[in-house]
Amino acid sequence: MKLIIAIIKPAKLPEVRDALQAAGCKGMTITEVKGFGQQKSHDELYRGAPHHAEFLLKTRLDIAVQSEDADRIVSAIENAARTGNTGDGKVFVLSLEHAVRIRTGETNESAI
Amino acid sequence: MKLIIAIIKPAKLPEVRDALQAAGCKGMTITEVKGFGQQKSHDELYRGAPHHAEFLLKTRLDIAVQSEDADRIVSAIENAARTGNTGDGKVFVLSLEHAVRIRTGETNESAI
Amino acid sequence: MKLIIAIIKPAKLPEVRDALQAAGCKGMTITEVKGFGQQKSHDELYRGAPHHAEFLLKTRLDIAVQSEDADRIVSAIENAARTGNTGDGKVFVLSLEHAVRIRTGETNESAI
Amino acid sequence: MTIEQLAYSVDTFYLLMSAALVMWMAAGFSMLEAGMVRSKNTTEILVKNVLLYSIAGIAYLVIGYRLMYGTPNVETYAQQADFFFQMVFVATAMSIVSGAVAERMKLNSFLLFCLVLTAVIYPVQGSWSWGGGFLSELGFVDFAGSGIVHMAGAAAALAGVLLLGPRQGKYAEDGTSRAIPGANMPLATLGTFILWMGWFGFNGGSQLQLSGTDNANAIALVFVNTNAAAASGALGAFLLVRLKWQKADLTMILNGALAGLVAITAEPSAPTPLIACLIGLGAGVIVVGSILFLDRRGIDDPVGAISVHGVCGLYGLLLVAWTSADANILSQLLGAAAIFSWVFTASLVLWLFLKVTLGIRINASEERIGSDLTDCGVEAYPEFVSSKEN
Amino acid sequence: MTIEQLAYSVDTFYLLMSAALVMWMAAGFSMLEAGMVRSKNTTEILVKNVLLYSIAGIAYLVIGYRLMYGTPNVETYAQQADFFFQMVFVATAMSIVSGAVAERMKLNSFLLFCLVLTAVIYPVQGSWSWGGGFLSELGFVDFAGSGIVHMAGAAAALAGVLLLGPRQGKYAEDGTSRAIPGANMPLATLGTFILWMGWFGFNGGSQLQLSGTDNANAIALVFVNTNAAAASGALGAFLLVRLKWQKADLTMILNGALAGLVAITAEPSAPTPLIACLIGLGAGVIVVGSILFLDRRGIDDPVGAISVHGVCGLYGLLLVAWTSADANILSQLLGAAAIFSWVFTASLVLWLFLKVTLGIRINASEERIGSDLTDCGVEAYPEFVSSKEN
Amino acid sequence: MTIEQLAYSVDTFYLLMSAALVMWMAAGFSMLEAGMVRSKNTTEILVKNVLLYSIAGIAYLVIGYRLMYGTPNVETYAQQADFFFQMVFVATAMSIVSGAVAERMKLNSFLLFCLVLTAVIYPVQGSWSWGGGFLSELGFVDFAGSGIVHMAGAAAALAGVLLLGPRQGKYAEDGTSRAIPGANMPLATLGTFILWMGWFGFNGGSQLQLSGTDNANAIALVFVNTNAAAASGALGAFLLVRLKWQKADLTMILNGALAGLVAITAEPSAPTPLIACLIGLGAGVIVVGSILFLDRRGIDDPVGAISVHGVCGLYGLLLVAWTSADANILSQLLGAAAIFSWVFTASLVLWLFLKVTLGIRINASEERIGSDLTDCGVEAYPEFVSSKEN
Ligand SMILES: Nc1ncnc2c1ncn2[C@@H]1O[C@H](COP(=O)(O)OP(=O)(O)O)[C@@H](O)[C@H]1O
Ligand SMILES: Nc1ncnc2c1ncn2[C@@H]1O[C@H](COP(=O)(O)OP(=O)(O)O)[C@@H](O)[C@H]1O
Ligand SMILES: Nc1ncnc2c1ncn2[C@@H]1O[C@H](COP(=O)(O)OP(=O)(O)O)[C@@H](O)[C@H]1O
Repeated sequence: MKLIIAIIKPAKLPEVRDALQAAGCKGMTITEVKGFGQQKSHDELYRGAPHHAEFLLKTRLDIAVQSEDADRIVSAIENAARTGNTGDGKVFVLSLEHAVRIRTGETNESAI
Repeated sequence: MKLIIAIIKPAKLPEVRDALQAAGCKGMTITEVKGFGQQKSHDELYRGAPHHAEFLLKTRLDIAVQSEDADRIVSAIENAARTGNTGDGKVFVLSLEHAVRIRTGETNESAI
Repeated sequence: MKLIIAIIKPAKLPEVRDALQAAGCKGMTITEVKGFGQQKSHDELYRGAPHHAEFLLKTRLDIAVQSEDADRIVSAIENAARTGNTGDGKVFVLSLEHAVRIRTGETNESAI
Repeated sequence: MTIEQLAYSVDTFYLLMSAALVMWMAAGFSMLEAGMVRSKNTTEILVKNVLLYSIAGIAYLVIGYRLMYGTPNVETYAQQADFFFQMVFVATAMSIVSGAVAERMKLNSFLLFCLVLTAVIYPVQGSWSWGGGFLSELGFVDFAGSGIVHMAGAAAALAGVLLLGPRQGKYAEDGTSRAIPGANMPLATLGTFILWMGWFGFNGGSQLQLSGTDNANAIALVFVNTNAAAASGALGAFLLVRLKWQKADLTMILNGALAGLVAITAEPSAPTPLIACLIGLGAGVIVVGSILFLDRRGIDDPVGAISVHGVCGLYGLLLVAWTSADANILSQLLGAAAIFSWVFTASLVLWLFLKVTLGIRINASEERIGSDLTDCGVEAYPEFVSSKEN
Repeated sequence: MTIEQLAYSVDTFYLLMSAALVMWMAAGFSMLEAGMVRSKNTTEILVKNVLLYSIAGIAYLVIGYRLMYGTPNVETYAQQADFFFQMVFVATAMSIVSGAVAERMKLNSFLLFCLVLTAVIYPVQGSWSWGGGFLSELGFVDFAGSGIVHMAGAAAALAGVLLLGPRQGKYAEDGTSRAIPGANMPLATLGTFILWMGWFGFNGGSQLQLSGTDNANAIALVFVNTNAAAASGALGAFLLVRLKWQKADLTMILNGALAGLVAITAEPSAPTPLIACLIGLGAGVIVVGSILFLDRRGIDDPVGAISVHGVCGLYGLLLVAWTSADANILSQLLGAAAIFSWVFTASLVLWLFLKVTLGIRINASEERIGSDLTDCGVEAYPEFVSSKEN
Repeated sequence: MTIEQLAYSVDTFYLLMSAALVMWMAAGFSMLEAGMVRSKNTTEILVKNVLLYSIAGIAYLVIGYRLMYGTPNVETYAQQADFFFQMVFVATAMSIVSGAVAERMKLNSFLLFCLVLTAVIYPVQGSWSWGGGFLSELGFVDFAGSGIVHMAGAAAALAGVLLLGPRQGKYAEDGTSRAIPGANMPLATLGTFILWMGWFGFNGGSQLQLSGTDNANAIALVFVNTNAAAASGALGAFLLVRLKWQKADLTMILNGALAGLVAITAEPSAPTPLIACLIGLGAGVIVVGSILFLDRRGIDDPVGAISVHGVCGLYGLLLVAWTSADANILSQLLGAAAIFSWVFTASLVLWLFLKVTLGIRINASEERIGSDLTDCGVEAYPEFVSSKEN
């Protein structure tokens, strides 16, 4: 199994969620995060002083998937989240050793 | 070492924390997350229109543990977090390669 | 590649960010988390009753790096985040299998 | 000092205090609206509210007041007090607009609209009744402005909302309405309480004279009736939503209180307090029905302004035929029709003109990000990680 | 116009403005309580506050006022102004209850209690003193209602709190008290300032007549003393907590100011401003002690209402024997005992009745999730990820 | 009753209501400042605001009033009303200080400063003009206190800010200024509206007598001009920032409204409403320029108090020479210089004394963590995970 971590633009969440559901993904966990990367926050002015919000609001998705689905789901995220501008984000894939569904105690493949 | 990621119902946090402490777990990191899964958010009405909050509030715990403790701790979380209803959440286990305690520079087993 | 997870004191974020940039790290993702460990929250009094905030505010950084840079970057974080007091936090290193830059579709080394 | 001079002072003070209470309603609308929109549009709605009150004040000073009253000849109290009291009413009418078009209207166009509404559109119809024009001759009765102020504001808002269309995401593809909860319930409640308090100036001051026992008695009754209608409006809305959906929807209760206030405004000095309760109760029920109805028709009004001020303003106007011996249903209907047609049509033309020139709607990406960042440069609660870009 | 007629107008206006300020206190209580509870129960406490003010207004109109004053025969100002002024006082008494039972009381039961308290329980005891009954004959002095309004409200609250029990998690298993910080300190502060301002109407209006230099002088002194007591109350609480715990606990300072206000209310027209400062200082110290004491006894009062209004109300009543020549300690004690026993007993019976019928406490899961979602369908700040389900 | 007695009552009531409105400004400053600081320092700024109003009230009662007015002999209205009205002005002056020194000033030192300012520093200069001293003899005109209250407060603030230095992180190493956005825009807006409303008491009450048609007319004009200046101030600031940076910076608009209010305060009874608009417009532009200028000079004033109250106070004082026949530029300049030098110097000495004894600045770690936790024990919004330790 794999744990996919995707960092995306918050505005893209609805599209990504739909794409994930279309790809057969039944669950996910989202976190509000802030990112730092090539995309520079455009300066705002507040009382005339530059308000340089270095960290930009991003949305993180954690999705546990079967190993064989991983590539497909990564592509689905990529396509749905891409705007072509810097700041579109990243997808990371980790190896997931073990998964449990708390309600039933089911493990691994049947847990995700 | 393992990194255990548990997604639980927020209301279960006190029980889970107690169970973890009882299981000898000395530290953990919690994050407020939102989840999407089989559990559907029950619709609220706001001004007569359904207020379908797709994502439900969940609590995520990250716990670094010794490899040999992992199973025991996962069970402890399962038991403490289970209500038997959908939405109880998941536990994921990843392999953890390296750990450092920033204060002392201790690494691995002695760092967690 | 490695995924470095660092849990640090929020006040140390500026130093750590600078150290990471100096170490050539181009991106990172931060999350506001709460931690539980040896450091005990000092009790506050609110209306005369102890206000025991068990969980302390911490900042989590997720940084994807090339394998060969991992040690250097972990040290950089350690040095920048250390105050010598309990609660300084932890650094965890996981193996990262795959990375994608959403904007361009570049993968792995060139994605991070 | 003669007794007339002292009465002059007393009446002036009474009017000034009333006006200050109505001015305070500008804060009420600001807080109500700031609480009922999403946090990503909160700073911008605050900007609009501060500026609309400012523009209204100046436009009415330079143009509107004269247009409405000619060169008024007030003798029993200070002329300037009369101006100030009338001016805060025009600001109220404009405040109604800002809520209905919230979260998608361009700031510049909104401010230009405000300028014309307060300088011309509102004063023109005001001159027909309070200015002594044909509606007053027809026997149209609108004590403190259920129609002249509230329904007029709602008519301007409706024209804008029809041209603007609903907020992104308000309706699903199949047309079903979706809830977009306001970000801050305490603010919305505070705003409502401010409005409730300010309404004692709004209605209480509209007697225009305090001296003399008859005037004093009338004003006291106006206070009691105003409060009774608001209280019953809140209760009416509560009972309805509680029975219908179990949940005690705070925002509906707040709208109910305001609906009662709007409804009684047409004639708060005639009914007994128990009748005022009935009027309020009806308004509380009607406003809930109207909000649901308009929402289903695709009329997206984030704060319920059109229902509260428009529908309940009309309801209040018509009831005067029942509660007051001086009024009849025909002239009430005529008055309502005249006010509505003029304000709606003039506003529609103006909004259309703005639409083809400056544009009236922010673009889709600005709407998604929120106008606080795109138009004001700072969010309302910049420290909180909110769900603003969803 | 005769001078009497003008005085009639002036006195009516004075009473109406005072009443509007007291009405404004409803907003003050709402904000104070909304700031002092957790965000998961904020919408619900707002609903309660809006509705209690609404119900109080109607219940007192239909039943309470007559019960308290018979058919009052006010001659020097408008009858309706008198009603309005008296009505806002009963709402104040009920507002005190909502804070103390916050975060665990069922909405429906609360509203029914409100109905009976404002229609019957409060007016019955009010008739004993302000209505010209036996307490007034005994020489009991309570100028603006330290006992009749504030202690009465606190007695009703205490009965409810005793039957309700503390909030989940308020006490550890060994009985030690745990802090449950309120969610919004600026709101709590705003609420206190609103109350402070409204109190000028509460105490200032209780002279009931402005015309005549003696009345004017008395009212001016009442304003000064009211402010002095509030200021010293805030300082007294501050000095005590700062010396005791170093920390400047804002909520205690706010309670201190309110304690000073409650204490001076029994007789703000007799002491010199310096004495008023002493009275306030004492109240500020007492209220902190009382909050700590009750908290340790397991009496969970999220906003400190019982200490502020009950304990300091009693303190204020007793001090009148010292500050006013017209009062003596015996009748003050008697009055306090009579009011407390009646309101406490009647309330206890009523709460008990509600407990065995509808139930008065929300269930454990509703309490954990918060009554905003379970009872109102929307959270106070729906966009923020709060720690509400902890 | 004679007509003089009734006029006495009316004038007393007029002054008391005005004073209550000015008292309400304490809430306005609290909300404005609570909205303009970061959430980690919000509870502490609320504590400061509640306590400064409390201390001012007592210090002025015991010492300040007598120092300023000797044994005043008010005859046409209640003496205590005069005291109360004067007292709320001194509190206003001190409120100005709290905003400018926010987020880094020690609480205890602040309170001690407050004590001396309100007991001595303010009354001494007040005696020169309103107390009938040499400035009034020189023909210095300051109707409601652009200089005596506002510029004086700003002078005290400036002295403190110079000794304190800027907040951590306010300036980059190369000296460029960085934005530190306030945490809560709705609060800042509410605060401004409260101030705007309270200003009707501030300026309107400063006529000191209502009875008589001339007085009534003057007061009505004061209301209109006060509102006109505030409205134009908001617009002036808006137009400038909108043209300069596109963005409609809400906080600048709020400062603009306040700047207009401060500027008109020196003489709101002389200019026509159109002139008042010009004065306000100028103030709105000047305040933006001044804020930018001071910010670049390293003067860190989180709420813009020095620009709003100091710079625009001076601007208002000087304009009186133009708008009022009774004033001339020389005595206006002299008065401004006298007030500023005294208050600035005395404050500087006092701040210096506090600096070497108790210290005036919280330590670096307290500043990073925020004074809410370190000094008050509870955060303003304890449930939200804020970015407070950044
Ligand atoms: N090395 C990294 N480790 C973790 N997160 C990263 C890393 N690089 C970028 N990110 C995340 O991805 C987001 C987008 O990256 P950015 O460099 O701005 O754009 P792009 O990927 O389009 O070049 C960042 O805001 C950050 O949250
Ligand atoms: N595949 C997944 N990857 C990551 N998180 C998941 C996944 N599936 C479920 N979750 C998390 O677990 C929570 C509970 O899942 P859900 O399907 O609702 O209940 P249950 O596990 O009891 O069937 C979700 O809200 C989500 O946060
Ligand atoms: N086993 C663990 N797993 C995950 N996070 C941990 C673990 N132990 C500690 N932490 C995180 O590190 C933070 C600091 O740990 P703590 O024990 O307080 O201090 P120190 O590491 O200096 O001894 C905690 O607040 C928590 O967020």
